[in-house]
Amino acid sequence: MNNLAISLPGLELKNPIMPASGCFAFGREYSEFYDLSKLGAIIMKAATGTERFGNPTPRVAETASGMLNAIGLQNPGVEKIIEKEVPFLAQYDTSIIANVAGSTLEEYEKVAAAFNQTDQVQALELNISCPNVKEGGIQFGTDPFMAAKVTETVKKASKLPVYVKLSPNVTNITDMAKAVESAGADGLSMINTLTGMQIHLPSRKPLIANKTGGLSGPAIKPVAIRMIYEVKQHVSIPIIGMGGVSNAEDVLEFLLAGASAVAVGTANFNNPFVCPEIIDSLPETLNRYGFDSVKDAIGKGIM
Amino acid sequence: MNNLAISLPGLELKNPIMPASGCFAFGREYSEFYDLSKLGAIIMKAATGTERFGNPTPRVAETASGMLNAIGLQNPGVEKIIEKEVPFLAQYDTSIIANVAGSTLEEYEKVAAAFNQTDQVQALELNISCPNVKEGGIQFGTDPFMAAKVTETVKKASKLPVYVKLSPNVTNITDMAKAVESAGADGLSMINTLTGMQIHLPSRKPLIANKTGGLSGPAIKPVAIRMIYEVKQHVSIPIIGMGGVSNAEDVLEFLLAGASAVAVGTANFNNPFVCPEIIDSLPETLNRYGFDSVKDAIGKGIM
Amino acid sequence: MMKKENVVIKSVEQIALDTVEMVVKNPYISQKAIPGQFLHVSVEGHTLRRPISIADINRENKTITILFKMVGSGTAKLAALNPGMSFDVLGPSGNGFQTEGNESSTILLIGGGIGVPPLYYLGKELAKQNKEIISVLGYQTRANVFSEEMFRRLGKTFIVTNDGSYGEKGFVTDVIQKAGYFDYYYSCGPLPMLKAVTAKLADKPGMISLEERMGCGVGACMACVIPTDSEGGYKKICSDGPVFHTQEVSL
Amino acid sequence: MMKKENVVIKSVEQIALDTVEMVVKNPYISQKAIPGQFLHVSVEGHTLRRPISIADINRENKTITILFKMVGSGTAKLAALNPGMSFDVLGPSGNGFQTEGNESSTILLIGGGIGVPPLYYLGKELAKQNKEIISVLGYQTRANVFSEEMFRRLGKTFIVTNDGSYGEKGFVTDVIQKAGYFDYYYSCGPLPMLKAVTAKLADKPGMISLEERMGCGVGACMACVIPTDSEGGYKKICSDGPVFHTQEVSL
Ligand SMILES: Cc1cc2nc3c(=O)[nH]c(=O)nc-3n(C[C@H](O)[C@H](O)[C@H](O)COP(=O)(O)OP(=O)(O)OC[C@H]3O[C@@H](n4cnc5c(N)ncnc54)[C@H](O)[C@@H]3O)c2cc1C
Ligand SMILES: Cc1cc2nc3c(=O)[nH]c(=O)nc-3n(C[C@H](O)[C@H](O)[C@H](O)COP(=O)(O)OP(=O)(O)OC[C@H]3O[C@@H](n4cnc5c(N)ncnc54)[C@H](O)[C@@H]3O)c2cc1C
Ligand SMILES: Cc1cc2nc3c(=O)[nH]c(=O)nc-3n(C[C@H](O)[C@H](O)[C@H](O)COP(=O)(O)O)c2cc1C
Ligand SMILES: Cc1cc2nc3c(=O)[nH]c(=O)nc-3n(C[C@H](O)[C@H](O)[C@H](O)COP(=O)(O)O)c2cc1C
Ligand code: FES
Ligand code: FES
Repeated sequence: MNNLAISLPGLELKNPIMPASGCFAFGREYSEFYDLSKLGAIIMKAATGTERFGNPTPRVAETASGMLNAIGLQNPGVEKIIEKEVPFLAQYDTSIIANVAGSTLEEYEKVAAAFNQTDQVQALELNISCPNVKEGGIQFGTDPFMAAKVTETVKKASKLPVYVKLSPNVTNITDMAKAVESAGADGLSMINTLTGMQIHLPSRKPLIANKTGGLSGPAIKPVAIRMIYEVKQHVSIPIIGMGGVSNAEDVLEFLLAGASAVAVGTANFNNPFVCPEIIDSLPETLNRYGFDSVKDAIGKGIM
Repeated sequence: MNNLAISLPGLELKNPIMPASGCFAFGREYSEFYDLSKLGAIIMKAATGTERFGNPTPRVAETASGMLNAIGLQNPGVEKIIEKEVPFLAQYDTSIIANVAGSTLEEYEKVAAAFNQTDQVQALELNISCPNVKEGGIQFGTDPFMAAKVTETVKKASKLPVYVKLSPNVTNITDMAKAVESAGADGLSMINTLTGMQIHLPSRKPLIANKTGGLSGPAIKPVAIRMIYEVKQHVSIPIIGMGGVSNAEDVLEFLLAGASAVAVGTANFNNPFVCPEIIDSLPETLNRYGFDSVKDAIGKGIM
Repeated sequence: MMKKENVVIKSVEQIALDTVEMVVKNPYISQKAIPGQFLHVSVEGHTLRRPISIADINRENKTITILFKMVGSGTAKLAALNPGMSFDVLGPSGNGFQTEGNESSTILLIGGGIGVPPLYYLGKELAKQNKEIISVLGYQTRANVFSEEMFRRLGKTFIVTNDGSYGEKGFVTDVIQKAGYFDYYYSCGPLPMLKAVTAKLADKPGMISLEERMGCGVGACMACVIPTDSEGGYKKICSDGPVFHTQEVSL
Repeated sequence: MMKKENVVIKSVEQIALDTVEMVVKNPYISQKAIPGQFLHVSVEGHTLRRPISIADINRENKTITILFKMVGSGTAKLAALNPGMSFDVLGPSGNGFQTEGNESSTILLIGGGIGVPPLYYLGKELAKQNKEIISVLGYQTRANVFSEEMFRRLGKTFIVTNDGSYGEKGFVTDVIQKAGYFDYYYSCGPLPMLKAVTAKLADKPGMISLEERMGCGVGACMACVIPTDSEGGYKKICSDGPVFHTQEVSL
């Protein structure tokens, strides 16, 4: 058996590595660098009920070992994604995870239901944590009651397993995780970005036009590892880990903390080949630290 | 007039720069590098009711553009601090701020009251946010009701102005700030560290013996700037800003976000001279970006 | 097609105030690049790559010239590298200036500051097509002026400085009327300049090169969008641009 | 007194598996350092400094020798620097091995792995005081062995490797009895080794050098404490140590 393989609800992954939502669009650009069939899965950019243009620019800024972004869920809308993007990705031998976003319960429901039309998507990632949507997205992500509610709604609307993507901008991440687990979540995805801001001194204005943006990259890895470890002690659904991963050692750290698969976001921007490179070096890295397989390493941090 | 000077409750600072609590002990070590009279103020290491040894080692770990620490409030206890450390610092022409910590309301009260014995301390920094105290410290820092309660208690016990040090590990930092302002806080100090974890791959154990530690350094600066900016819109008490400051540009960014003075923590470890160097370059930096004085720049970010 | 390539530094030289000319060698990019394309440069210790335009190509020597201004930590670090060292780029990136099919006989190049460099490679290519070339190049002040001689060799060239310390005084738009007849223009420079230029030359066909802060530089992150009137409602500067027909985008 | 000093690299050489010897020049530190003190080294791109022991001093040439093992990103980056480059250190840091007033005639040096280097500078100083020196040096395997000849020049020297691929097989504690008579010992190496050594030599006076992860390196952050039985209840390895009398600290 392939020692990188891992089975999760709805997902038979040949390896645990997948690009994170929003950092890979719908795969077309990176498909020019390498064969997307290498990937364990692909998490698509957020889909909303209708087309969105997103926030004004500048939308990104660099920070120490990280970056801020406030893209604002720019996407062509769920119908176009199903029509044009999913079939493109379905050419490849990899799993497709759809990132579902919205401003209202109804929008979430609509988007989730829309993905029932296609057989080419294997799971949903429920984005209740995007800090860049003003209408209410943020409330879903920081209030356990609202998070449970949207999870239930989406579970009812969809035939697919649902991974709820948690926001780190909360006092108690375990409460959030437990709430969505009780509401029927099949898995968790964590973490999304920490809300941050950077002020451009010459203009005295925030560098990001939206004022605040989401902090990602190696800077936030310690927060991600802590939250995944904490949550893992209290839930029994699997976790897709992310936050600052840029090499195979980072992946192993996430596995030890309790993640069952790992998404790579920001690191794609500096190195378009980061995902296949991690996949290629993972077996040796597992080995070096005494593990036979990915499965073997999950949650094996000694606390 | 000195264009770096700034008046805050209880504090007439000749410049807005001070070492952050816990990163400068009681000044003795850094006094061998430079004259502490250069500093606007000094925030002492946390004082508790009685001597504490703190957490097991390792207590620090490096992260991308940051570090984790779990010192665990090691200190000789408030009485010895008043007897031995405060008089040492009082030799210098700088303001002294005492960082007050505890595990119970009673301990906070006792420590705060103890500082009434001396005339050499100008203000208290109420540390309700140290993530490394297990007995309950964390609750004070993440619950607005508890935060207000400990603020009131300390205000009653002390004759000194009280700056409440907020934890960033909360869903809503503004609620915390408003709660302590209503409870009588004279100022805020923010941010303390973000809770994080790092796993040492060869041993599979957390690098920090305490498992989790507080993340500090440039990595967290965007979170600090965001929180200070947010809070500044909703409170009228002054803010001592901190989190990843390592040069005069960073200081100006904190001032623009709404801080009235700025503390420097982690950066002392790499450069023991960082505080005097910042103080020396601040006038030119203010000038370059069109400000005549520190006062002139406070809250001048354009949003 | 854009690739991830290693380039080796051949020379680094300061040519004006805070402005550095760097020549790097890479067989692939030097054969493929067209004017207006850029390199997306990885700088050690930095999360994001830095986009820098291709200022010239020498196909024979397999070299690429870039000119950049030291404005922050990334460009400062790049400038501190020495010949023999190498770094990693994505390139050639983006869509450059289209010159084929352009029937115009006289071309006006309008460059502002660090927007001047890509116009030089473009001018050289246009000269090969026997176009007449007129250049209007704007700089802040005398100390910032660079590449003047190279443009003079391509054709009539006007230098403008904001403070009049060199050449004409004012903005490039103040000098355009002196340039005489032209039937097409290409422009690159700061956004306020491009706005003024496109407004002033609203009746002329032209292409402009735009800047925006970038995440991926390959079209995947949606950081660098600009509104358009076309179907999708937006274009990505990194992959649809950085060069656009003036009617394509709304500045 | 410790200062923040710039040191200039004179040479960098790999002397064993993953082990680098670096000679740096600095007038102040080379005059002040005593055996057992360390340099707190700033490595570009890293938040925290790296503590590295002083392995030798040449007062005349004003040079300091350090030996370090590449175990992570900081030491790897340090090893990649070239002669002529410089970096910033705090030093000489900490309290070193006390040799004055030591009336002992025969000294045993017990080093393990990357704990061996500081004992060399110590041994040289002790040799000047006409002590007889016996060394027991432990390494993991043959490829890790370094500095053997230098210690042999100081006196009788036993090499031990864990796997027996070179010298004796086993741990340093297996060889101590073969060393013969000595009346004082100095030891530096990994914590498990120091525990075994101090347990085995409980009746002998000695000094040991300890390691702990450091924040400030100057005594201000309380990162590097070790419990003691003395009044304060703890000592700081960076400023009270790294060298302690064996009775001073509880391992
Ligand atoms: C298509 C394109 C071509 C360019 N060509 C050139 C060129 O030929 N010569 C030249 O000097 N400059 C050019 N620029 C601008 C150049 O990219 C920035 O000056 C550079 O990225 C600044 O990096 P820094 O680290 O020095 O500055 P910092 O301000 O420290 O950079 C911080 C972040 O902001 C981004 N950033 C800062 N200024 C700009 C800007 N004007 N445009 C886009 N991103 C920015 C950086 O890439 C980085 O991510 C070009 C920009 C674009 C978009
Ligand atoms: C007083 C003292 C003297 C030392 N002398 C030497 C010497 O002469 N030669 C030598 O090779 N090593 C020595 N060490 C160990 C050396 O400091 C570490 O190997 C080095 O810091 C590792 O850095 P890194 O970036 O390569 O490893 P990483 O693991 O990437 O470092 C991450 C962080 O952990 C710290 N760290 C990692 N290992 C250690 C360790 N063993 N002790 C303390 N901090 C550590 C680093 O300083 C850094 O802050 C000494 C340690 C101390 C405390
Ligand atoms: C430019 C950018 C866009 C993103 N867009 C989305 C998104 O549409 N949906 C989502 O759930 N997360 C989005 N994220 C968050 C990432 O999926 C990921 O959770 C986060 O960036 C942490 O991982 P990283 O540090 O590896 O980037 C985005 C992140 C970035 C940097
Ligand atoms: C080693 C260390 C010890 C600290 N001890 C304390 C403390 O005793 N009391 C406190 O309020 N904050 C303490 N802090 C937090 C700092 O005062 C500061 O709020 C935080 O580190 C962010 O600033 P920085 O990024 O500049 O370090 C400590 C931080 C560090 C790194
Ligand atoms: S920079 Fe990512 S889409 Fe243009
Ligand atoms: S490292 Fe800070 S006290 Fe020793």
